Amino acid sequence: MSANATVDLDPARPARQELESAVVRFAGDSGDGMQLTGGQFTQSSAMAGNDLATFPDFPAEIRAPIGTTFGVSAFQINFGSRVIKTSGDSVDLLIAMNPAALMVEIPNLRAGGMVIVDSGAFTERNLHKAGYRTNPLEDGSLDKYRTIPIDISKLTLDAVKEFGLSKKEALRCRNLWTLGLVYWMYARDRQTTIDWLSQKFASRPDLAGANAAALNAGHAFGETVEMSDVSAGFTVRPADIAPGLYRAVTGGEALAWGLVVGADLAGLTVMFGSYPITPASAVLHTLSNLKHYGVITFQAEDEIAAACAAIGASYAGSLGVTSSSGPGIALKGEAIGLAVSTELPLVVINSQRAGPSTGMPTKTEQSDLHQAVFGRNADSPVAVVSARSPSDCFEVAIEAVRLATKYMTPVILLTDGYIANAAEPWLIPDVDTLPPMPVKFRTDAEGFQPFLRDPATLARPWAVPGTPGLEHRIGGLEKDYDSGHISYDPVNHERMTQARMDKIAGIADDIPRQAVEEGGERGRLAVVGWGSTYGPINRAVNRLRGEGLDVSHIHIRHIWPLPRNLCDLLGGFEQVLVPELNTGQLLTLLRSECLVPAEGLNKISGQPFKIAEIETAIRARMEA
Amino acid sequence: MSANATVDLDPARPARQELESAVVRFAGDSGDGMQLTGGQFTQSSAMAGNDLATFPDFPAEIRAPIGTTFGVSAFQINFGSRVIKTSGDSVDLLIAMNPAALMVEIPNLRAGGMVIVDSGAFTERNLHKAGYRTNPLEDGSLDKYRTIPIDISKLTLDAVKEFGLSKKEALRCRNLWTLGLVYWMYARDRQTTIDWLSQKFASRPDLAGANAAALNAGHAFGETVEMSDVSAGFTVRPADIAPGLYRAVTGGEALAWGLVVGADLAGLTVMFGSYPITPASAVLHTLSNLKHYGVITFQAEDEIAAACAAIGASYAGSLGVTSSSGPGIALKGEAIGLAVSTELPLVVINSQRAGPSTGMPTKTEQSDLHQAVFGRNADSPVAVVSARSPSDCFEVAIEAVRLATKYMTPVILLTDGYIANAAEPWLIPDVDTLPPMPVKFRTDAEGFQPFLRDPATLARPWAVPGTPGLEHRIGGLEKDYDSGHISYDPVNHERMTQARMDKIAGIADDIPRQAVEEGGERGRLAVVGWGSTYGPINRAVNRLRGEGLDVSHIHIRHIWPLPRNLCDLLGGFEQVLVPELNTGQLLTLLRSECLVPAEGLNKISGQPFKIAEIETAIRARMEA
Amino acid sequence: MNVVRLSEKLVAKDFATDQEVRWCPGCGDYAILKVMQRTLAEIGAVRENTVFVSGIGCASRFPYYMATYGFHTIHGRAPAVATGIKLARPELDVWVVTGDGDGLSIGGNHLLHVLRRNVDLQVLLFNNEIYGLTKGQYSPTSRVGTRSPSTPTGSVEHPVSAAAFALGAGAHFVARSVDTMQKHLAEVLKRAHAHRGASFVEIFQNCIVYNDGVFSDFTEKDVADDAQIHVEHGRPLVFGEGKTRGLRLDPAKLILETVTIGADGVSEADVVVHDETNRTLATMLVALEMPVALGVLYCAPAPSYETSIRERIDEAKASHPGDDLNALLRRGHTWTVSG
Amino acid sequence: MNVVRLSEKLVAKDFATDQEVRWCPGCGDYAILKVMQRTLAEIGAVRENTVFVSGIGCASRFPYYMATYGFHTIHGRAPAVATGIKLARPELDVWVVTGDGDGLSIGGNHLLHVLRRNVDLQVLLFNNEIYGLTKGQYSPTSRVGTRSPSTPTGSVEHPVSAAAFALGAGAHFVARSVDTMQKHLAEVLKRAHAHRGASFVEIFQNCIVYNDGVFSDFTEKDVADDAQIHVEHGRPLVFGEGKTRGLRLDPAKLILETVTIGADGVSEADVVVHDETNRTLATMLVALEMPVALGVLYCAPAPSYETSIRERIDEAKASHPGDDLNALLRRGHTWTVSG
Ligand SMILES: Cc1ncc(C[n+]2csc(CCOP(=O)(O)OP(=O)(O)O)c2C)c(N)n1
Ligand SMILES: Cc1ncc(C[n+]2csc(CCOP(=O)(O)OP(=O)(O)O)c2C)c(N)n1
Ligand code: SF4
Ligand code: SF4
Ligand SMILES: [Mg+2]
Ligand SMILES: [Mg+2]
Repeated sequence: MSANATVDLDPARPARQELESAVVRFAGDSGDGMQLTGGQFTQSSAMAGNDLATFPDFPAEIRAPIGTTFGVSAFQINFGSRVIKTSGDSVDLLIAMNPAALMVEIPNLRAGGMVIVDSGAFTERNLHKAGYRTNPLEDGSLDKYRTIPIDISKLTLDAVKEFGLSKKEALRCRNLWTLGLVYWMYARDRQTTIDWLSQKFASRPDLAGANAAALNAGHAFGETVEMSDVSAGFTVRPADIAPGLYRAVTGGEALAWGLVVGADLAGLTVMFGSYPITPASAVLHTLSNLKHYGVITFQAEDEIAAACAAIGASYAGSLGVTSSSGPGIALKGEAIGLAVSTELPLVVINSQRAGPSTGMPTKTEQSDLHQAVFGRNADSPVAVVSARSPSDCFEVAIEAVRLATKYMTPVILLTDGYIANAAEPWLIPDVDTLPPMPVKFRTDAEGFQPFLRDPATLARPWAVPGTPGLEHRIGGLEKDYDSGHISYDPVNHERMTQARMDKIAGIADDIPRQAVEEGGERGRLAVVGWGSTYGPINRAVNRLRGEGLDVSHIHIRHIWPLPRNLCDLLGGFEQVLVPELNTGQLLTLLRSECLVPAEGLNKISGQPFKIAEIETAIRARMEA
Repeated sequence: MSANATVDLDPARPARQELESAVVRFAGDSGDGMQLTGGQFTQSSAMAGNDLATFPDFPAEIRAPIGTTFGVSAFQINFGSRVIKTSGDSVDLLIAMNPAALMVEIPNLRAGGMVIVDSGAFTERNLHKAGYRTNPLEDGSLDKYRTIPIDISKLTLDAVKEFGLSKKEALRCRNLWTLGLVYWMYARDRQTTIDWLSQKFASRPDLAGANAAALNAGHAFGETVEMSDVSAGFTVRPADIAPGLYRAVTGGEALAWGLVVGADLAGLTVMFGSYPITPASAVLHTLSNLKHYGVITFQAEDEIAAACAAIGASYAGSLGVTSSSGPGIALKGEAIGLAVSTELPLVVINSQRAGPSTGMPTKTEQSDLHQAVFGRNADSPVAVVSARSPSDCFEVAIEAVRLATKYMTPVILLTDGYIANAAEPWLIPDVDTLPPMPVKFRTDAEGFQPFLRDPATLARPWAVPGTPGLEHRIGGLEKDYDSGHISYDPVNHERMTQARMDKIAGIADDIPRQAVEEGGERGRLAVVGWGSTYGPINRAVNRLRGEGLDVSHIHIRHIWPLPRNLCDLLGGFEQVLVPELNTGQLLTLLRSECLVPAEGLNKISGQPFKIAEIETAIRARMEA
Repeated sequence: MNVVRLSEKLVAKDFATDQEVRWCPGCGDYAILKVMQRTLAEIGAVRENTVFVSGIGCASRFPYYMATYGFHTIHGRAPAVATGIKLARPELDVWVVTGDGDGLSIGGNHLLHVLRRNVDLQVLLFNNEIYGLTKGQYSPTSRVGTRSPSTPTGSVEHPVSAAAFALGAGAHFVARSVDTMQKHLAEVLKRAHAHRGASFVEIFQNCIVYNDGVFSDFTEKDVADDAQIHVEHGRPLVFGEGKTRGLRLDPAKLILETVTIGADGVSEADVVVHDETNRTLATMLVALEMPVALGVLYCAPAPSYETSIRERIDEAKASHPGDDLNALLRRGHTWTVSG
Repeated sequence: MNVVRLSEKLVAKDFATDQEVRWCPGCGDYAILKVMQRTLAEIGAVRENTVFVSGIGCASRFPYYMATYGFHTIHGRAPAVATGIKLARPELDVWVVTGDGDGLSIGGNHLLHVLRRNVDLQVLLFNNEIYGLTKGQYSPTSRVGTRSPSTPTGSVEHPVSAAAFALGAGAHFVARSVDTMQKHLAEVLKRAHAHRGASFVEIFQNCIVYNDGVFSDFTEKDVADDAQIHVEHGRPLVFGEGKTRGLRLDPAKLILETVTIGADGVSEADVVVHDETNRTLATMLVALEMPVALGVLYCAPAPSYETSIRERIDEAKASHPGDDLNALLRRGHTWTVSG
C-alpha cells in the first residue's frame, strides 16, 4: 500500500487475521501520554491472556519543548500467543502522534509494517520542528510502509465536544482515541481502561467522560470505517502460560519487593540508603511507599553517605541496602571496602546505564561488571549477582539478601536501565511458601570474638549493639583472626586476606550448578550471557535450534563467584560466544577463570540486543 | 659464640674479612633516631662505592609510648660489591637499642648472624614493656646468634660528658655512638657524618660536638676494644657500577622530580591536587617544596576535590596530577571517569598499601592493579604504568606525563609503600639530554571541533580556555564524534566507546616491546612480575640461572595496554609464574588477555618478597 | 565553538550558543540565562577568557548555552574543578553554576571549602528547592512536609539555608536574587563579578514542573513589595509600598523586627542602615523569613586564594634565581663514582 | 569484648578496654578519654547500649578504648554511619568522635547534613588544628601561616570556624570545651548527652607532636581567666579574675565588646545575659577571638530526625492494618490465567 493510502469503506468485512505475536510502539510528544497509553494496552493484552514484554523509552530531558525530536516519548510492547522474551526487534505497528515521533521512530518499523499517524498534527510548524523539509505523508518517503494517516486531532475534538473542555484539554484525549482504535485492531476489551479513567479522574468527571468518549470513538472508528490494510483487524490468541494470578511488574518494583520479602524471610527490616540517580531511583521511590512494612528509606546527601548509612544500619542489625547507578557506585567503592573489611551484610544495587562518566543516563548498558567484581582498592572480594528480566529481579533480590546475611558480606546486584523500566507479566508467588532464611544474631558471650568464623561458611558472628556482654569494636584496620583486635602481623594479614577470599569463593558451593537454558550440555557453540540480554539470546538460540543448529544458551546469574561447574561446562563446547552490552566484561572473567577462548559479541549503543543481531552472530560462527 | 660473649682483648689483630655484601638493620625506639642513623650509614656506603638498597620500617603509630614493641622503628640496608636489588632477605647484623627492638627484630636475623645490643637499656622495666619474662641476654634464647652486648648507654654518657648535656640529651647520642662502631666494623669514613652534624646542629654547637664525640668514641671502641666475633672488622669493596654522579633517592622523591621534569619536557607546569594519606604523602611533601619550579600543590578537602582540581587544571592547560593510596583512589573513580569521557590528560599516582579498606596503612602491597585497570563505572579505559624501584619512579613519571599528554587520557601510575620509602643510589641523569615531548595546544579555529581526533593517536585536540575562537563546551555526557555536542545517538555512542578503547589500545604501538630482564626468550619457566617485586625476582632468577636452571625474568612496566608482543613471548615458555603481593591481579590480565595457564605466587603479608621465597617457588616448578 | 569573532562590543546574543535550550518550557532557568548573557555583554566580558563550570542537574546545563568556554562536570564537584582552573589560570573569569542538590547535597563540602578558601569565582546556586533533573525528589533546601517521589508522605528534614550556610562557611560575599527579577539579578551578578574572591549568589528559581510556585509567597507581583526587602549598603533597611516599613534591631532578642515608620513613634532613625561588611547583620538578614532579604547581604573582601598561592610561587622563584632542573636533581648529598 | 558484667553501678574504669592506648605520650586525647569514661559512669550509661563511631585520625582511635560498642569507620564518614545506626536502632546512645580533618575536611558535608537533619547523636570534634595521624599537615582549621609538610612556607587558606560552620549548618546544639578542662568538659558532655538531637561539641585538643601549644594563648593557666569566657544560660557574660569583665552589645557594630564592670560607668546591667536559645548571640560568641567563648553556646531543641522518621513509619503501619507481604505483591491490577 502506498503512502497515500486512505480509509477504504468497502463493507465486505473479512474475518480478523490471526497473529502469533505483534509488536506495537506508541510514540508521541512527552506530553502526549504515551506511557499511560502503553500501560493500558499492556494491561488489556495481559487480560487477553497474551504473554508480553514492554519497554518504555523516555527522552533524556525532563520536559523538552513540544514537537521536538528530543522530546519524543515511546512505549513498545511485544505480545503473543507464544512465549515472549523481549520487547521485540522491530515494530509491526507504529503510532506516531506527531512528525517528530515519526522522524525518530520510523527506523524501528519493519519494512511493510504499519504506521498510524495523526495527520492533524502534521502542520508546517510541526514538520519544521521535527526537521522535515517536505511532508513525509506526501513525498513518498514512507512507501515501504503501510501508512494510515488519520486526522486524530479533529476526530478527538469531535468526540469530546459535548464535555465543554478547552481545546488544549480536549486534544489531550488524542491518546485515548488512538488507544480505542488500537483496541479495536487487536480485539481488546475497553472496560478496564474505562474503569481506570473514572478512578484516575474521580475529581474531574468531565475529563473522565471525555477520555472515555474518545476511547469509544477511536474504537468505533475502527469498527465502522474499515481500513483496507487492517481488514477486520487482528487477533492474538492467549498464550499457553502457567495458570495463576498475574500482574505486570517492572524491574524497579520487583527489586523493591524482593528486598522487602527477602528481609522478611531473614527476619530483618530494610534500611535503604540511597541518593537519586537515573535509572536507579525507581527502587527508592517504590520503597518509599512501603513504610507500613517497616521499610526505612533514607535519601542521603550523597552516595557515600547512603552506603555508609546502610552499613551503619547493618551493623545495628537491620538489612542495610544501598542503590545507585554506575557513577554513584563508583563513589561507594571505599565504603563497600569497609563492609568487606568489617564483614557486615550489605546489598548494593547497581542499575547500570551507559557510560563512561555521566554518559547517557537514560540508556541501558551492562558495563559495570568489571567495577562490581574488581572495582575496589586491595583484595576485597564481594559476591555479585545479576537479574535477567524485570520479574527475575524479585528472586535475585531475595538471593542477594540470603548471601549477604548468611556470609556477612556485601553483595552487588546488577540490573540495568532496561530491566528497571521494562515490564512483564509475573505469576505472583505466594510469599508464605518461600523458604525462610532466618538470621541468628549472636547473643552468647561465651567464647565470643567478633571475627571468629563459622567453620562452614567462614562468616563471622553478627553481634548487634544492644546485646549485653558482646561489647566490641570493629573497623577498617586489619584484625587479628582470633581476637578481632587491630593487628599488623604479617602472617595474620595473609590469613585474613585468604579467609575473606575463601569465604566468597565458598559461596560457589551454596548456589545452583550452572544450568543450560536451551540446548545440549556439549556442542558446537555455547552462547553465554548474563543480565538483560537473556530475552534476545534465548529467542535467537531457540529459533536457530528450531532450524537444527547445534547451539546452546547458558545464562549466568551468579557472576562472582561463578558456578563451580561453569568452566567444565564451557569446556564441552567448541566455541563460546559472549554477547554483552559492553566491550567484553564477563568475557574477561570467563577467559581468565576458565582459560576458554571465548569471543565477545559486543553492543555499546545504549540499546538492548535485537534477536536478529544475535542470530547473525551465531550463524557466522556456525558457518565458519 | 654464646650469648654471654663479651669483649676479647687479644691484641693479635687479624686482617679485615672481605664480604661480597652485607645486610645491616638498625632498630630502636621511634625516638632513638634509627632513620637518621640508617640514612648516614647509607651515605657512607654509597661514598664507599657500594651498590645498595635500603628500607625504612616505621611503626604505624605517630609516637608510641617509649619502649613498646609497637613503637619500634627500623632501618635496613643491603650493600655490596655486587649488584644489589633488594634490601636483603635476612639480616647479617642487627643493632637493637632496647629490648623491644630485639623482640620485634630478632626474627629477621639469620641464624649465625650478629646482634649488637645496648645492654644498658636492658632494664627490668624495659624488658617487661617489651614482653620479655626473662632477660634474653642471659637465658640462652639468643644462642643461635652471635650476640654482642655493650653498655652503649654508659659508654655514650662517658663520651659526651664534657659537653654538659642533660642526661636525656646525652643519651640521645647513643645512635651516633653505635653508628661510630658500625662505621669501624665496615671501615667507613666518618667525615661526611661529622660535617652533617655540624650543619644540622649549627645553632647548638654543644649537640654537634657531643654527637661527634659519641661517633668517634664508638669508632674508637671498635678499633681498640677488639671483639672476638668481629676480628678486625669487615670490608666490602666498591661495586662495579657505572661511573657518574650519584645520589640516594627514595621513590617519593624520584616520582616528584619525574613529574616536574616530565612536565617541563612537555612545556607544562604541574598542578598537583592531593589529600594526605600514608604512604602517598611523600610526593605531596616533596612537591610542596618545589614552588620555585612553578609547581602548584593544592591540598584539597578530600580526594575527590583533589582529582577534580587536577582535571580543572588540565582543562586549563596545566599538567593536572593527583596522588593518593588505595582508599583515596577508590574515591577518585568517578572523577577519573570524567577525565576519560572529556579526554583530558591526568596523571593519577597510587602509592599502594595493604588493604582492604584502611587495612595496614604503613605496610606495602600491590593489590590495586584490578582497581586501576577495571575500577570505574562503564567502559572507561585508561593507561596504567608501574614503577619497579625508587629510581625507576623518575622514568615512569616521565612516561606517564608523555602518555597522558600525547593521548589526552588519564594515566594511572602504580607505585607502593615499599618503593615510596625505600632508597637506592641513582645515577643522576642530565635533564638536558632527555628527549623533549612538547605539547601543542590547539589554537587554530579553522575546522576545530573539540572531539575530532588525531588520526594517528586518536587524541582529541587540547584547546585551552583563553584561546580566542575555540570557545567550546565539554562534559561527561556522551559527545558526537564529529561535532562534540551532546549526543544520545546509539551508533555514535558505539563509535565513541570504540574510539576510546582503540585510543588506549593503540598505546601498545608506542611503548617498547616487552623485553626479558634475565634469561632466554623461550624456555621452561618465565617469572613475570611488575612493580616493586623486581628486585627479589631478579635476584632469584639470576641466582638460579647461575645454577643452570632454565628460567627467565620478565618485568612489566606497562600494565595497560600490555606490550604488543607479551602474549607471544609468554607463549614461548612451558610455564608462567606470576609473583605478586596480592591474591593474583596481574594474573587475571595475563590469563584473560593471553589465555596462558599462568600461575600465581602470592604474598599478602604487607611485606616485600624475600629472594628465597621466589627461589623456592621456582625450584618447585622446575622439579615438577 | 564560535569561529566568528566580532571586533565591536559584544551584545547579549553573542553569548548565546547555537545549541537548542532544553529546559522545560517556562522553567526559571531561561530567565537567568537571559540575564547572564546580557550581563556579560554589559560588563564587557571576553568570551575566550570566560569559563562556566557546572555540576549535574537542570541548572548545570547552563554552560551549554553560553558561547564561552564551558565545563559540565560531575555531580557536586564544580567548585573543585573551578578551583583547579583558577589555580592554573588565575586570569580566567570563572563562573560556577550549581543547584540546591548539586551544591548543597552532594557538593556541600566543596562549596564550604571554595568559600572558605575564597577562590576568585562567582558561584551561582539556582535554588528551586527540588531535584529537577532526576524528576522531583526533595532536596536539602526543601521545606518540611515536601511531598516528592522519595517522600510520598512529606519530608521531615529541616532544610538548610543556603545563605546561612555560606556565612557559616566563612564566605566573603553573599547575595540573593530571584530568577524573574531581571534588573535586580543583573545588578547582583555585576556585584558578584566585581568582587575578587568567592562570590556566593543564591538565585531563587522556579521549577515549573516539580515545585511550581514554591517562592510565590514573596515573588508574586502583588506581594513582592511587602514580602521582599532589597538591601543596599549604606541605605536604611526599608521596604513595602512607599518604603514605609523598616527593620529595627531588637537588642534583647537580637533579631530584626519589622516596624512601620511613622507608627508607634517609630522614625526612620530607628531603622537599621545596611552595612554589607557586617557579618552579624548579614546573619540576621538571612534568618528573616518575612520579608525575604535580597541583594548583596554581605561583602567583606579578603585576599583570594589563587592570588596568595601565586604570590608564594613568585616569592619562591625570586628566592631561587637560576635554579634549573639539573640543580633540583643534584640538590643535597651526591657522590661521584669514577670509571 | 567484655564478658564480665557488673550488677552494681559502673565506674569510670568499667568503660576502659584492655587495649593499650596508642596516642603519643602527652597527647590531649588521653585527657578527653578520661573525662568520657568518667562521664559515662556518672550519667549511668549502659555499656551495651552505647556506641562510639569514628572516622580516621588520631582522635578516631577513640572507640578502641571505650568498653562499649564501637565502630572505627572510614575517613570523614562517621556521621553517615551513625545516622544509619540511629535509624535502625533509635534506642542506642550514639557518640561520634571526629577530628578537624575528619570532620571538617573530607567529612564536612556529612557533618553539615547530620546537624541539619538533627539526628540524635553527640558529635565530638577534637580540634587540634592539624592532621595528626598523617604526620602533621595543616588542616581546614589551621591558622593562616601554619608551616607543615604540605605548606613549608606557611598556609594561605582562611580557616573555618567549627562552631560557626555548625551554626550555619543549622545545628541545634553547639558547645565548646578544652581537653584539659576536665570538669568543664564533663559538664559539656553531659549537656550534649541530655540534648535530644544532634549535639555538636568542639573540643580544643593539644597535639603535642605536630601543633604543640597552639591553644596556649587561652588555655594556659596564667591567661585562662582573662582569655576564656564560660557561658551559662541565664547568667551574665562575665569573665576575668573576680568576674569583673563582661561582654556588652555594641548595637551599631553588632558585636560583643569587652567591658570592665565598674569602669567607664559600665554596670553589670550592661552586660549581656547569655541566652543559649538565641542563634544571633551564639553567632556573635563564636566570632569572638578574645576571650574565647566556652560552654553551651547554643541549645534550641527541635524534633530529632530518627524520631520523625519512626513516627512516619508508625503512622503508615497504623493506616495499613493487616497488610501482609502477599497483599503487597497483589496490590494494583492483577489478572488470573486459568489452566
Ligand atoms: C554521582 C551522581 N549522583 C547522582 C546523580 C543524579 N543527579 C543528577 S542531577 C541531581 C540533582 C539535581 O538537583 P539540583 O542540583 O537541585 O539541580 P536541578 O535539577 O534542580 O536544577 C541528581 C541527584 C548524578 N548525576 N551523579
Ligand atoms: C580516604 C582517606 N583519605 C585520607 C586518609 C588519610 N588520613 C587519615 S587521618 C587523616 C587526617 C587526620 O586529621 P584529623 O581528622 O584532624 O585527626 P587527628 O589525627 O588530628 O586527630 C587523613 C588525611 C584516609 N585514611 N582515608
Ligand atoms: S525540571 Fe524544573 S528545573 Fe528542570 S528544566 Fe524542568 S522546570 Fe526547569
Ligand atoms: S600526633 Fe598529635 S593528635 Fe596524634 S596522637 Fe600524637 S599528639 Fe595526639
Ligand atoms: Mg534543584
Ligand atoms: Mg586534627
